[in-house]
Amino acid sequence: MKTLIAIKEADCNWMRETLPGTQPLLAPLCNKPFVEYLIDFAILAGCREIRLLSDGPLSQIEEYCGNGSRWGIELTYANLHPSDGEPELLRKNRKFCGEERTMILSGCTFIDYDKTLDYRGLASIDSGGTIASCPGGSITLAGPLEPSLTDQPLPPVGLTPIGDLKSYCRIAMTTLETGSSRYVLPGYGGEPGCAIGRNVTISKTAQIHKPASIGNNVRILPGAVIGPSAIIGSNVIIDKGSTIKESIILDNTYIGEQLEIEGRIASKNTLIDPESGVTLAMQDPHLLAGINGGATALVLWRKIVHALAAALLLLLLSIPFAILYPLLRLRGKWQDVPSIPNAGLAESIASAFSLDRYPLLPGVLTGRLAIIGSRTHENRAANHTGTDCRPAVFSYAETEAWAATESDAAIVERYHALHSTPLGDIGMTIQALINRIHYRNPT
Amino acid sequence: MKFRLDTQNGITVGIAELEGRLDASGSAPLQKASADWQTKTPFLVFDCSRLDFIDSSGLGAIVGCLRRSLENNGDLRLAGLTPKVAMVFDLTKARKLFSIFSNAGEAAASFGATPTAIQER
Amino acid sequence: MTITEKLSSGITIVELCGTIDASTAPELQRHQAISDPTRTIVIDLARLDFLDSSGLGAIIGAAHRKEESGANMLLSCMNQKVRRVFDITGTVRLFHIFDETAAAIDYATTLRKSQ
Amino acid sequence: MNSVITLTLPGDIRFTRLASQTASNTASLFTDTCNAGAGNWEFSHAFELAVSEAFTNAVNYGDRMQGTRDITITFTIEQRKLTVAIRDANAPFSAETPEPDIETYPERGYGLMLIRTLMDTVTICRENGENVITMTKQL
Repeated sequence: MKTLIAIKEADCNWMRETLPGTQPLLAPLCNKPFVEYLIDFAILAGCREIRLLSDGPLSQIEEYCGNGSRWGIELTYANLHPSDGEPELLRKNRKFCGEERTMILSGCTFIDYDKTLDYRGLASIDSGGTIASCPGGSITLAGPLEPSLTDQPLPPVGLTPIGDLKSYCRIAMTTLETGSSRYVLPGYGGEPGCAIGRNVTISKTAQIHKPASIGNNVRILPGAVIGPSAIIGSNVIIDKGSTIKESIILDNTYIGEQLEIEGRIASKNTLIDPESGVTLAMQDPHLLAGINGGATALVLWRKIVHALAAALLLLLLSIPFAILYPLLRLRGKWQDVPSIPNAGLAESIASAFSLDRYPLLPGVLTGRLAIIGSRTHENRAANHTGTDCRPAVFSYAETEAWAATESDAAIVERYHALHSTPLGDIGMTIQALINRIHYRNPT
Repeated sequence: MKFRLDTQNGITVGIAELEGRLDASGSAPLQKASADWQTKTPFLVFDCSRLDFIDSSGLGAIVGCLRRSLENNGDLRLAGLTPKVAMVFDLTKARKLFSIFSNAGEAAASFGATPTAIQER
Repeated sequence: MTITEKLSSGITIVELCGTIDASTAPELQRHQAISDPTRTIVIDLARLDFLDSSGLGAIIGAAHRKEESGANMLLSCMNQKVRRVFDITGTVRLFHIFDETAAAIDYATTLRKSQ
Repeated sequence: MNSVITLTLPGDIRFTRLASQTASNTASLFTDTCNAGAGNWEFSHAFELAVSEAFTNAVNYGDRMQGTRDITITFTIEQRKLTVAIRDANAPFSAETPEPDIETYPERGYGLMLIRTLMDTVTICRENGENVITMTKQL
């Protein structure tokens, strides 16, 4: 049996307003993209060839799902026309369907399946046409019957529409509560109702109440309370004393100190109330830093410490810089120092000492730059309008090996910009120097 | 920011109407004005029905006003929060610090109606 | 680029072969069956290796003119490279795309009957 | 292994294919040396398409002046990054061309949209009297 998974842009208009930039099929439901539930179900029904169809762009999904070898299936992609119904879908994909039984999963709907049950009976049931439907979607069978591979009676299949943010939230929460007994959910978890991803740091004084699902690269600080019913995405920081309850925190979000999030969706700097649809976008690059202002005495102290560190680095690196700068400049390779690994002795030394940043160091002495803070050497100024943005020679993101993408880096910078102490900054600078070497020489 | 004094309930209540956006740039004028209001009465009502946006610094300014009212044995009560503004109060647990009413009239009346409640605080 | 024309069940099938870019797109635009706004055609892309925005523009322009005069342009057998161009530009929504030329011809004949 | 490949072509639309094919081949050479697997057609197709678009743009802008000048394409191969720069000494080119209005499906204007989607970074500038479009993509 084969499967066509068809989703139209019109089915998920609600998502574009509240979760902008998210491909509907990749919308996370309990930290797992929606499309994976559909694929899992198709596999349970005995399909090994699946085609994803949409009238919108598919490249994002293609990049994520690839050719399907991850699931042991063959995955292909095709486009459909907004006006297409089931007969048109079958006709347009006639070569793919061949003379086989085809299951069409259409619309933005959630299938209530159970991974322990056998759905292969779908290939041989003679109901003809739609076997389940709900507003906005259906499961339809077409093509000739196939001999049954199982004696089990066909388990019931239910559909729940995902027509708005409210239903999206409810389904995510139901999935979380049902947990891994019915669905294949990501993350590690010794006990049901709790799944935790990779590279997750949880403070000893933080509390986690089941059910909860936590993604990758997550940091939960002292006194934070997670759950019950909390879905935390990847690259998330939950700061001191904050509470997350019956809420979804989407990827790349920083939750400030002492906040209480209950029955909400948080995504980057936006807070959404799924019940009323009210959205609130904070001006701060992170979701509220709490209500306490920073102390001004600290600012001066920080400037002094940073200037001293910069002076020390200027002094220490002056000799290698004086020798290598003219040499590399003449060979026209200066610009590339950070990106050439071991190209030659001179380049290696230059990159090991981070000489590419040397010309920026005097800026710290004049107070224009910080020694460590937000990145300056890349065109990211537009993202940093908040008060905690400190343009600097080195960036906090450079201290963390995982912060490879723009948004990861932004998260790390936001966190440290709020939490660093002047002396701690020195340690971070050293860490950044070391990490930059490892970064470039992965061996 | 409009400010008027209401003496209908036998107690002088200052009603301030906050408008537009209350962020880092809007919070300084509020703090300044509220110091002036405090000299007239410690019983204040902030009518937020025309306040579109508030962020952490705006919230800080309002909490500052509350603290001064409490120090002068008064109270600061809020009225007519729009959903977006209410969300910020929920999020930061600041809601617990304030008595919140649906409109300015009710908030002002509450001072007269429950004088004991004020004494308790 | 080579353009081959075939007739099947009274429907013209235009087979595009090779590459279409700015240097070959004008030739595509001038082609009789493609530029004729009243003729419903199927464009078979199975042997098209490369398409850029100049070629895409030529196809869209011809499709617009056919649509205005009540005719259609159906596409079939798009490979991954070509589909990517349609996908990124969001122009997939304009077309009926089939994975088999025969199915496209069937569809074209039913369209003609219904008119 | 920091290699630079330079190709200078007359500013004539007939050479578009030569430019884009060279881009495609350079990209496959690059992915091969990086052991990124032979199946990485996306990477070389991205370069083939982006260079085709950029070259066409350069020629078309040249056409508005009398006498189109040569177009120089430079590929820079770094460890996991391939950069291509296309320079021409023609009339200034405006990068501010609006994104096509998808609702009406225009016939022109998809070029920059494709380039921006396919490449990691794209910079368009005027340098020493030349239009330069620089595009990079990481593996």
